[in-house]
Amino acid sequence: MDLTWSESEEAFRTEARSWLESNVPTPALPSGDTKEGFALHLDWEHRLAADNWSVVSWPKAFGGRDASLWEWLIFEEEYYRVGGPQRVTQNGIFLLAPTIFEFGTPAQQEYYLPRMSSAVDLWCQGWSEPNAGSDLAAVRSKATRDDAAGGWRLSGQKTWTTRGAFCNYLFGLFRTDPESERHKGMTYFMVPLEGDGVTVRGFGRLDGDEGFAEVFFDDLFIPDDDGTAATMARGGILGEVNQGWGVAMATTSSERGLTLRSPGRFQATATRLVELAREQVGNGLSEQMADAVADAWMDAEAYSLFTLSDVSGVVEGKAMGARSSYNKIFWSELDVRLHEVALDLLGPSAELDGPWMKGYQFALSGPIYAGTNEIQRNIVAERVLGLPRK
Amino acid sequence: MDLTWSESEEAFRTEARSWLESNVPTPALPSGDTKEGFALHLDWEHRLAADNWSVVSWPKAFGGRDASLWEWLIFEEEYYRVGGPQRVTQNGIFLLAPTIFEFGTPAQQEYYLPRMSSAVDLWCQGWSEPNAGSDLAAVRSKATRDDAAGGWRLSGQKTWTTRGAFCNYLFGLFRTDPESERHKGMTYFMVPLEGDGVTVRGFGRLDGDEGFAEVFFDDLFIPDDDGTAATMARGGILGEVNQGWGVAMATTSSERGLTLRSPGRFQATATRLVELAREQVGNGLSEQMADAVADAWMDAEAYSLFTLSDVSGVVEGKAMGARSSYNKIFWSELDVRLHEVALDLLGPSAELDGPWMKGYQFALSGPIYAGTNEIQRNIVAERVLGLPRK
Amino acid sequence: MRFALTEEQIEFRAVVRGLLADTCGPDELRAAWPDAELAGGGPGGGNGRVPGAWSALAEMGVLGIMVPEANGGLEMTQEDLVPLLIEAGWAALPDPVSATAGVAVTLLAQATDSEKRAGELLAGIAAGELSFGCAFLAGRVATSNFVPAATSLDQILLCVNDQVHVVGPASLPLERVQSVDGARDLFRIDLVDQLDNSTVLLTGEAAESATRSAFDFAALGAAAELIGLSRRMLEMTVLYATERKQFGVQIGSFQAVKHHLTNASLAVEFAEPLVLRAANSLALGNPQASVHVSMAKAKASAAAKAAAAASLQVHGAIGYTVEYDLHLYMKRSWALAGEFGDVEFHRRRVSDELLAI
Amino acid sequence: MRFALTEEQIEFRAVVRGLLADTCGPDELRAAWPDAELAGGGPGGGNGRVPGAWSALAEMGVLGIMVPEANGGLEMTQEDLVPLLIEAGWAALPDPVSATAGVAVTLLAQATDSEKRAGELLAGIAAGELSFGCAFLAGRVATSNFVPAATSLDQILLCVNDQVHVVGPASLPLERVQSVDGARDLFRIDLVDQLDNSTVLLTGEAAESATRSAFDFAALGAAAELIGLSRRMLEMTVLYATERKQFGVQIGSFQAVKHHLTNASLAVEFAEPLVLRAANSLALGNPQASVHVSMAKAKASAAAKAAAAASLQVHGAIGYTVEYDLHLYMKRSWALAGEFGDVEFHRRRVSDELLAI
Repeated sequence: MDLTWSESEEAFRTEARSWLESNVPTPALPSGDTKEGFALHLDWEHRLAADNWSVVSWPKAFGGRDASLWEWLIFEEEYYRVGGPQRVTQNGIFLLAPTIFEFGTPAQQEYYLPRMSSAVDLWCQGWSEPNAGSDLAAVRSKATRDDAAGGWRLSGQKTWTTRGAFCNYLFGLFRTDPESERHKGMTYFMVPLEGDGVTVRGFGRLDGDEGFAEVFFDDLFIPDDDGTAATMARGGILGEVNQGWGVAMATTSSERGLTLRSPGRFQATATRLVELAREQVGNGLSEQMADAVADAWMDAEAYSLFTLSDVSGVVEGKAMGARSSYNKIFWSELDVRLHEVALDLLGPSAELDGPWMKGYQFALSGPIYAGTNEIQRNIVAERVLGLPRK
Repeated sequence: MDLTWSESEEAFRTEARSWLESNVPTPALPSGDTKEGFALHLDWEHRLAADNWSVVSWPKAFGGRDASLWEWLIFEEEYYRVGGPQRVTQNGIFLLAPTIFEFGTPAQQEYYLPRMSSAVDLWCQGWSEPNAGSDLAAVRSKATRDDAAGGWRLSGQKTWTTRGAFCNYLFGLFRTDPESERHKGMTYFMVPLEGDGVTVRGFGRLDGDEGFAEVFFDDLFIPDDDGTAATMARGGILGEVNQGWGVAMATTSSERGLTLRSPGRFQATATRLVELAREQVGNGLSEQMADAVADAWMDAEAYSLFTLSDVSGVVEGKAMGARSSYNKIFWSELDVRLHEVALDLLGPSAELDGPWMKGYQFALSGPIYAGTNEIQRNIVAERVLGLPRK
Repeated sequence: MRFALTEEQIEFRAVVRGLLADTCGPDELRAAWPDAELAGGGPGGGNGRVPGAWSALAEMGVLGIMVPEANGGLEMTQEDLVPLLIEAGWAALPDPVSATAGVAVTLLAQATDSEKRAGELLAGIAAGELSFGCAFLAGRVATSNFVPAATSLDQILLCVNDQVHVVGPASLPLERVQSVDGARDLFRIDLVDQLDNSTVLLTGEAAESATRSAFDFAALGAAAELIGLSRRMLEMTVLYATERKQFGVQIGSFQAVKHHLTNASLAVEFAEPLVLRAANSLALGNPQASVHVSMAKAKASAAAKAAAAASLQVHGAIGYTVEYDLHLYMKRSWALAGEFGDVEFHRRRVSDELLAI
Repeated sequence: MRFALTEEQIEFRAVVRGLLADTCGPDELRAAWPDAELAGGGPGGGNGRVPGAWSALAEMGVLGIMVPEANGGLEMTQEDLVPLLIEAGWAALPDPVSATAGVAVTLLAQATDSEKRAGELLAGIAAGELSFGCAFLAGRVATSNFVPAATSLDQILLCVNDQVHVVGPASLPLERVQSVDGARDLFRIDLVDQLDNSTVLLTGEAAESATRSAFDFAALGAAAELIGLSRRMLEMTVLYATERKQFGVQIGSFQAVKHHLTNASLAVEFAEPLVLRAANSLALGNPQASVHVSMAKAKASAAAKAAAAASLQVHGAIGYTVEYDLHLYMKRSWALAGEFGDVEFHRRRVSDELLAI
């Protein structure tokens, strides 16, 4: 066990901190889930990319720094410690990119990844449909083969698409075998959101931001991949036709896993919670609230250590497997708890639309999205503990 | 709304309190779930019965006082307030008797009820079998018709029979139609535990008492009812042959309902908890523990008020229905919580085998027996809230 | 002994429920939000009031239910008003029914001997002509200095240490603040130095005692509304879980969903009797009334939080959108859970009584 | 950075686990209970020790793992011992491994300069010849005056304010008390006035500092055992839920059962890293070590309570019988959750550090 950072890791931290401290915008940007806020966030993403901080763990060729997973953790810690903006590019970087790394052709990687890391292309996910939320296998949106035109024609509806109204690409599953049911016969498509055959309608979220969208496809044509940039700009397929489920599962497992919610974010929240409580010391802070703060803070520490343990395994080549569901359940409920304690500390002012109430509402989505925590609990029970599936 | 007691109710309370204060044994009896303790409890039951306090709400003819449900609540309050002993007759009085009142013939009522109220006959329940715990419909013990001898021959095994080793009668379901499955073809039997064809084996419970028993039936003969005491002493059937499920459901619903766990018991526990906390005031009682005590105490009050509300309905002829499942879930988890808070107050001494640790272990059985709380939650969800059964 | 509403109370409650269902549905509620987009639709430009519901309640005499007959009211009690506030909560009515019919009447009734104005104001309430807000700015009760829809009100009662003032909103320094619940068009009143004798209603011990009673009612009113809100959220969620299918079955058939909703429902079912008992205690002047109110508010707040959490989780993403109705009720329950003393404040009042530490 | 056990540590742990599975199964455990009936069977007459397991551990050098090489030990660290204590917890071994190999060695190692006896006692531990108990009778740490199997021990260390004594049990006033866990053949030691200089090991600041370290190890040892106990209970319960059928299916297929066990498992999985980190901090003399220990003990205690509750509830009636094995592990977890500081005590140490109130 060695819980210290190496010299080169410390140097990386120093470099990241110094850059972030000079560049992170103050005051904090407004939410990136509104039209105006999104534009400001885009400026920030471009600044990150310009100095190669947008995807530190990617190869340099695609805009990264070849940083290790440890360095990635360090970067995230520093990023949230200084209050870096929410990453509006995260769906592409954390959810789609791992799939492109695993299933994309070299040409696809060369085309899509640099455009993603530099925030030229902005990706949203298209998993949910009106009748396929938690039940991803119930997807009905379809892609019909058009051999004459040499491509696919997409129709159907996706919904709950975070920041869908501000992105120019979507990734998701479409049924390519009309006879198929459930997990079979779906294909993983990358789809442009501009042009004929696509309608995007933004709508309001709990916290007042219009960060959701419904996306309607009506005979949208995606040409077959000929390896040219012009064609890839019009969308494409990842992996094999009709094998989309397996491709998507690789993505959803990364969504639940290490890279989406680095401990840095929750430790930063826990630190702010402790600061909020400190302001009340000597001015009405009860033992009970102090202990509630300590308890939530301990959980943030536990999450950090759990992640260090997982990363230690991953860098030595061990698979995380279904253990990543532990991770998803814990961080999402920790995030809710941290905000609940803060709101309790605020007393009657909690109802005001301040940063903690905003954060609380955002946190409430954690146990729902990326596979509800009920489903994650089933996964842990069946695949980790070994209880019968039924 | 009238939350006061009438003059006659107050008089009843005074009479009950005065009798109980003069008669409740001090120091408290040892547990009634051991052989020695049971004998002492039996003395107590006989004393209760001698002065008609064993079943206050029953008709006078069967040993009661024709007391109202309100008076019954008052009696229970007073009983537990002075620390009255656990009722080792409760399975008969609270579980079997309501069924005899509803399904018994006049002769059965006249024979069994006075012997029960005077603790001549001691009843245990025989619901569970090795493969039929929560799933009562999985009963395999059977009763075979013997027309030649004019009666039934019982065989099979019952288990988790509380105080089974100290009782002389058992009630439970036996499969009378060998072709039947699940809820059908079972009959509700009253069965003597002495004589040929019965073996009772006591075994140890979590809290160290040997209060459980397994009961084995091997060709035990129960003669057909001819209305004579001699025959009824050898057991009998309640309700119709093959209709035992319906008869038993009437009993299990009374088990979950009003009469098994009167609020008095939990209020008495809550009062002792407050006293325990008061001893620590000025001597290390933290705000946090004080609030935990208050919280549990409030729940005991809430349970009492909920019961008053239910009784108000019942005396006006309203059915409780599945709402009784709320009751079962709440009191059983309240009982655990009250003891947990007490153990937390005791700190390192909690592990000692004192009354709170004993009570805790007893309380832990609450969420399990009489239909696990998981099943009760299903019942509330389906029958009260109206969620689909699936 | 009879712990149940009377036939008349049940009937009154049913009428009010029907009336509110007609006049304060999700559309009317959205119209009370100043900001249409935050409400998830509607006209926008609301001022935290639902005029149709308010005037219907006024017409029925609900606002004057506790006003003495001498002042034109029904001279009924907290026991009669509290069940109606549960219904107001069910509808998430943002109007100041509890503040006017409960809190203000409690304060004014104690001032009729000393102040002629008090009787006139009571008569105005009974006539359905006056709406009130109330703020507790300093004293032994929990500070509550947010007043919803303050600019729309006729009078605001201010409890400050050993004084009670009654002031028109135009004379007060009101700072508009943004509640998470837009239908609470919220204003903050900070401690007002410039209050002079012209607005005093009560002083000294009389003011302190009246303030305590008023605060108790304010807390109980919020508790009652929280019970109604909880029931509404659970009803919506049961309905949704019965309609919505995933994995080929109704999601309400999953045990996890059943148990989430049962747990929340348990909390509500065992909080409501505490609310009704506290109403009885206030009506009878029971010396334990304040403790009973605190039990009610602590448990009703906790129950509403549980109901909101379970409802959102069972709904999933749709509950997370403002175009769906759930947020209208959930945000109100978040706000009221902290108003007039949160869970910790009221639990502490109970533990102080039990353990005197 | 590498937050994982070394290959050697993993191997040592596996060997110890196998050894304990062979020497400290439910039968051997029941034999440690003085009262056969309370144990649910077995010979009875036990004294809270499992001699076969103890001597096997001694032979492997586990007891001297932290003893300096100069005194015949392995001179390894808390980081090496703590994973083995998780295994001792998994087996519910009642013997004083943590007290001897951890607490006593911590105290004695700080006395070797001043006291020749200390080195001899360390050598005795390393040789597998001495067993120790430890009581914290007064001072800044949580009072812990229960010593399991006290009469079977060679020496008992007493930390009293600014003194540390080492005394044979025969010279102490031991009051036998009944723990809910019979395998903890428990004795109470009340503050001993008659202690004289002949038994002093450390005094003054050295004693206070050693006491703090010793208490930290005691709490961490209990935390480690609680992790092992939790895992054992969950393993038993998963097995049972897979075998037991109700309503025609394995009960483990019910979502309620799955979620009970997942919740408990979550608590354990996120407590264990805190335990291992605290071991590392103690080994390195990290100034935050005490806080890290408190985080570990608070969360491990809570996790064990959750695991015990879920296990009993999923088992149902069979878990409620002493003839079934679950109670052997559940009762130990109840006892250790409160020993050397309960959840509240340790959470308070953390909040004092964070918030200094």
